[in-house]
Amino acid sequence: MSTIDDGIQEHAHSYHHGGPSAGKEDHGPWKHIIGFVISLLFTALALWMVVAHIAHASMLFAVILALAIAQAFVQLFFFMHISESHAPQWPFHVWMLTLGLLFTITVIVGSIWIMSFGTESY
Amino acid sequence: MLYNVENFASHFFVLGDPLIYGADVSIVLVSLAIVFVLTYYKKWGWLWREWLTTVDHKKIGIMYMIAALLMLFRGGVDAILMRTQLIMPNMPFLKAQHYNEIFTTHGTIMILFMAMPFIFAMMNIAVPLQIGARDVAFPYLNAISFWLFFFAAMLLNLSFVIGGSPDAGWTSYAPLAGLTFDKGPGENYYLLALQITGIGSMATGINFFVTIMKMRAPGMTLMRMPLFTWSILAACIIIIFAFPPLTAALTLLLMDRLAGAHFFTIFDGGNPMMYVNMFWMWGHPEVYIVVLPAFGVFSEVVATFSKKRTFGYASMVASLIAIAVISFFTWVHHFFTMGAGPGVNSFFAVATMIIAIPTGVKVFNWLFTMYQGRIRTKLPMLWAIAFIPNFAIGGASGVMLAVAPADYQFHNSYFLVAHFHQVLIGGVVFGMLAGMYYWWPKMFGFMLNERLGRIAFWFFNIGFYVCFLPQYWLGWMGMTRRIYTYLPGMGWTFWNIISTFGAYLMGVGFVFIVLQILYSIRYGERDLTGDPWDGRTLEWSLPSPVPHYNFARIPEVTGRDAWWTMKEAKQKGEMQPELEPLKPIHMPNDSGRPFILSVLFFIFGFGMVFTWYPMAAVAFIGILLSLILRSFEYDTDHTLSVDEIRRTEAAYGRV
Amino acid sequence: MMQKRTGTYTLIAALCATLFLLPGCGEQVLVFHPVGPVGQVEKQMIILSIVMVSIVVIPVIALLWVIVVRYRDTPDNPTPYRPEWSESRTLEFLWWAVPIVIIGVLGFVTVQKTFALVRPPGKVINPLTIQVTSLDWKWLFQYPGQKIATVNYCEIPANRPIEFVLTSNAPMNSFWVPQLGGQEYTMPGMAMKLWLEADQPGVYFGSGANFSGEGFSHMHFHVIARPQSDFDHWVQRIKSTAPPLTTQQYAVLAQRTIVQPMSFSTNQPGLFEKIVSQDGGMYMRRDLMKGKVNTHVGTD
Amino acid sequence: MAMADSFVKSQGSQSVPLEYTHEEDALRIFGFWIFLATDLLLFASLFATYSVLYRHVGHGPGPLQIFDITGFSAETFILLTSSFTCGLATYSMHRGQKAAMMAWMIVTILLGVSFISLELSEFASDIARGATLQTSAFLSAFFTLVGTHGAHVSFGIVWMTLILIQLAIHGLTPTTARKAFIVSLYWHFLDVVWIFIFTIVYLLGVMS
Ligand code: HEA
Ligand code: HEA
Ligand code: CUA
Ligand SMILES: [Cu+2]
Repeated sequence: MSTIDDGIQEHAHSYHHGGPSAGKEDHGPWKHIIGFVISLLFTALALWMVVAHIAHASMLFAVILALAIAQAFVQLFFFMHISESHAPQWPFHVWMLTLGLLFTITVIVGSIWIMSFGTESY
Repeated sequence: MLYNVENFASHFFVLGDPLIYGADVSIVLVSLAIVFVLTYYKKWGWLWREWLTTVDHKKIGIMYMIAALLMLFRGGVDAILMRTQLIMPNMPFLKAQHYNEIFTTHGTIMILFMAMPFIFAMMNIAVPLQIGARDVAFPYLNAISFWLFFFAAMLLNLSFVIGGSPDAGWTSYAPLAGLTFDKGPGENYYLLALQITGIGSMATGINFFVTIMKMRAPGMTLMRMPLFTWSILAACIIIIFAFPPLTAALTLLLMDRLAGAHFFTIFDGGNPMMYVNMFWMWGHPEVYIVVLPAFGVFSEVVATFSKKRTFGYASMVASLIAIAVISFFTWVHHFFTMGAGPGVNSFFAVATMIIAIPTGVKVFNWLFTMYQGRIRTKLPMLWAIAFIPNFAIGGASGVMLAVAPADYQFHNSYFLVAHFHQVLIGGVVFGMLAGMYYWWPKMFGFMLNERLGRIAFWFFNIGFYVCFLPQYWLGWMGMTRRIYTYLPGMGWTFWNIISTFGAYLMGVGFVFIVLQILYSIRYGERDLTGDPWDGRTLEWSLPSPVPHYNFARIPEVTGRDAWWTMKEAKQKGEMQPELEPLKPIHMPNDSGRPFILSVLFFIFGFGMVFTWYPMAAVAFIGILLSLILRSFEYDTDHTLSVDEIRRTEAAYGRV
Repeated sequence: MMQKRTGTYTLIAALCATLFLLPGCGEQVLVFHPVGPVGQVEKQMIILSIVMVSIVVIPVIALLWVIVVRYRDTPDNPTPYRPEWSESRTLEFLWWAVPIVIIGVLGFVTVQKTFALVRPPGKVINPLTIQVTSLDWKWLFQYPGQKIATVNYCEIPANRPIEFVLTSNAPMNSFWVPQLGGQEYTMPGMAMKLWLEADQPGVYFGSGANFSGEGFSHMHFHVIARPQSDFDHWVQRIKSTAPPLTTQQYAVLAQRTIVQPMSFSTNQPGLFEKIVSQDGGMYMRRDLMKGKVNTHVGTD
Repeated sequence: MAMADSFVKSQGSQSVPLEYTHEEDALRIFGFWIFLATDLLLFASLFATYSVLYRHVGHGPGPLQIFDITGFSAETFILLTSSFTCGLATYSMHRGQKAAMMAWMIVTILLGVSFISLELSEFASDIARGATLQTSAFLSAFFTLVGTHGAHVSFGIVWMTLILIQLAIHGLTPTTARKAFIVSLYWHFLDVVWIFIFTIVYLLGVMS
């Protein structure tokens, strides 16, 4: 039988999130409700800011982008139980998603930077 | 009516070229011969049961390897044809169009259908055994990956006789590869074949990542993992993140061609440079996907054949991971000359050079693994030793290319061609051949003939330098790549003659490899020990060839070089732990569905190539159906009884 | 045994060396015989990089040789054998540090020169603008100041900075005249500039360096550098003798053909801009609207 | 899988959620997370393309002309809600309430279907106005990015339906629990992607 984590045989399963235990630790769906409310609020806020044009375009864009990122984390932690797995602490899928995020940013920002053509173009 | 048929046929089949007729005839003959042999020896059932439906990682690995060797031959013939055309100025051997198709298929096949399956072969064969696992994490998915690759390769090779081959280079830059400049179906073949094999590769990346992360034997911590397994882990990380941009780039170009979209056209706002950009976001990491496993093989081989622990294990691991991550920050070095600005070029130039540092660390660690060791120059080691100077020079020319202002003079010249063959052949091909020789007894249970192997080695190795060193020079003389002919008076002729001569030597080398394999199948010495090289890692603790369940008992790992440690303990007469009683083993069921699914993908691809949408649609529905069927399948594995295991083990003389 | 082997190696090495030196390190090794400041800078960078990589690569190969010869697994090999020795802080520090230093130096100079090469070489006195368009499968050179155009060859005054403005009305290509300096892509819908200069009169080989289809192999041309007065003469001659480059004529040129060198008088004003900003030039529109291209038209 | 001795963790199913009880299922969940990482990069590439091309409107309309604020806002709120109901399905699953779980899944599917219909009607009206995939680079990039997300959602709807059927047949077992858990990960992930489409495509589009 293979080991799950890095060589530690006796691994206590630690779930940050107390919920998903069959029967035990009944916390009610509060976490989900809070997550949902936050995402509704952030979305509405972003929408309102854009419609009301509360700031300069670039400033505005930065703010709504920040809201989007915050929402992504809400999804990850409140709905997707990202912190939950077989490995203790910082499990490998979190490492991989973090790396994925880094490369995502590289791909997008890099493309924009490269495709805007610097001083050599007319 | 008759005219219509004729007209259709003349566009559908590639006609009018004696070389192509030759290819047509030989393909038909070979197919007939295969059918005949299988029927005559009543082997159809065997083929289906033992190979086409297998989910055993070892058999899948063997199939990958055979396919890779065939593709090496196929791409190698392309290379020989190209070199023959280039031997003299104004050589009347190949026409421009034909030459263009040949270098395109040469590059595409060598990278995607030779190098990739070869590394998949090695990882399938060795990784589960090295980590003490009974299988990969998802055996069924593993079979799908293989068959997708296989049928994608078939699809691309079909272009040779039906419809015409792609001709825009293995990079297939838009707008040249777009509909405006390239109407034929060849480009569609390229796009669909790569897409299909790409799906398989991504699945393999995920599969082996999970396998390595989660299925190691007890006691095998990450820092006790063999370096080959580490290198596969790093390669998988790159696959996981680098293939999606290729998928996207291919899809978008296909949409341009088939659906009239405007991503990379030169009209209606399309931006062809974006294709170049996306291609290399995959393309650069790709070269490290293929070279890191080769590094892994060398780490195993060098330690084994120097009878010494790997030097600087921690640095070896760190440098693998560093290379994997940094490889995502260098892609622009393939188009410094696009003029994205000095800021962009500087950033990517420096990032590229930085990769030389961890790579250099690996080179020195290999050297010092040999230092004060006891070097046995068996075939795998021979290739490993030959790799070092080769790759050092090839890597150094890479660093020279990374110097952006110098690259303005090197770009797309034969200097570049020499660089990448030196790292691809000297790194990847040498590495995979070393791996093949190393694990051959483990795969098949017999040894390969040394003498023929040495002849092959010398021909290939010397031929290599004779072929590619002159190309650096040609680059400096201003010879650009992808030209099918050149004028006399440039001083290029002399060097081209030498280079072509070198290519022929390599061809002879390859012939000897084939001879060696054929000879050894008949006369090869059997490997009865399971450990012919005095190995260090767990695969050598098993009998050769390995029983389908791999380990009768999952080993307990107590240190790095797990098998070596066990052997030493035994030698010192330390107390052997009491053998646990055998337990029943769960095994995945064989399944014909991966094969059928991939046939459907093939039909889908073929339909798309010729825009026969009904055909594509039917195949697509078939694909969905087989996925749904799988989802409803709950009975996917079976149990091997203790009796059965005991019987198998006894047959190997191990009880 | 060992003796014989070493002998063979030496022989091979000597053979290789002579082969490389034989047909001369002559003029034909274009990259090493630059005739302008850009090519010179690039040559320096090439030499620098060769030296820098040699610092490690040569020792690596030498070390490999020594190790493989010394530590063979022969029964009576007297050299030490330490199967468990696998760690050395000092050594590992050494081979992390030395490459870091080398790459540091090389990287630094690279950045410096990358920025330097964007600017015109030396002093920009009286530059000449030549608009280059890669077509299937030929090169069109337009001289907006002189109102002439040529195909598949191009004349320039020596000792004067030339501003090549590059575009394509076909698949992308790359404009490369090795002895003047490195290449730059010609891309449809974009105009890039490349500063080059020839220090001495002469005929220089140039070619398309980025694959563009069937006729690509024939896309080479000559750049002929002459003293300024000869150049002026040449311009006058073309102006008075060559046929005009009309719209129809351009349409003929744009077809997928391979042609001999040609010359034209009165180049169409605005033709180049039209090529760049035709339907496809969307992604350059922002810059074109700033009128950058226009300010350069006819500045000579 | 091979080590698929259907072996239940020694700690017992008490502290381990149902979908993790079998080694084999835990592997699949882990593998699916890694798959999501690849899908993330796929969308990253499409976002990169869109970011580079969104000003390249050619002769066609720009974002302002075709984006309809009420339309895309409705889509957004529907998808957010579906993500929530999907979370409630998982919650019910963890409490062993199969009926509630299936009910929430059905609600999720219905919300998904309405999201897709809204999106399709949006596309239809764009096309009716002559804004098609073939019009300009901007529109090619727009339809491809948003369409790829839509295709993912459609696939998710079919998938969830299949799992619903399997739940009905086999009940709540470790296998069905694992399947349901994975599809919920997929669904939440698509919600995350949509948030960025909402922000980078739609809001940015109507901003300028
Ligand atoms: C296995 C494949 C492989 C590998 C490993 C590499 C490795 C490297 N490559 Fe190569 N490359 C290709 C395959 C590969 N490449 C291909 C296929 C192309 C062309 C594609 C096409 O256009 O068709 C290409 C093209 C290419 C270019 C583009 C040139 C152009 O188009 O103009 C560049 C530019 O920077 C480059 C650089 C490098 C560098 C810096 C490395 C480094 O990783 C090398 C590092 C290794 C060493 C340096 C040697 C060992 C180190 C030491 C002994 C000690 C330390 C050394 C120093 C400090 C110098 N490569
Ligand atoms: C792993 C990858 C790989 C490998 C192994 C090779 C192997 C070889 N390559 Fe290839 N090559 C590429 C990857 C690779 N190449 C790529 C990516 C390109 C760029 C393509 C592009 O521009 O798009 C390229 C391009 C390329 C060119 C440049 C073409 C051009 O730009 O115009 C040349 C020219 O010399 C060349 C030569 C060779 C040779 C001689 C071999 C030799 O090693 C081959 C050795 C031969 C064999 C192993 C088979 C032996 C065959 C026989 C014994 C049969 C003999 C039978 C008959 C003659 C009928 N290759
Ligand atoms: Cu339970 Cu969230
Ligand atoms: Cu690269």
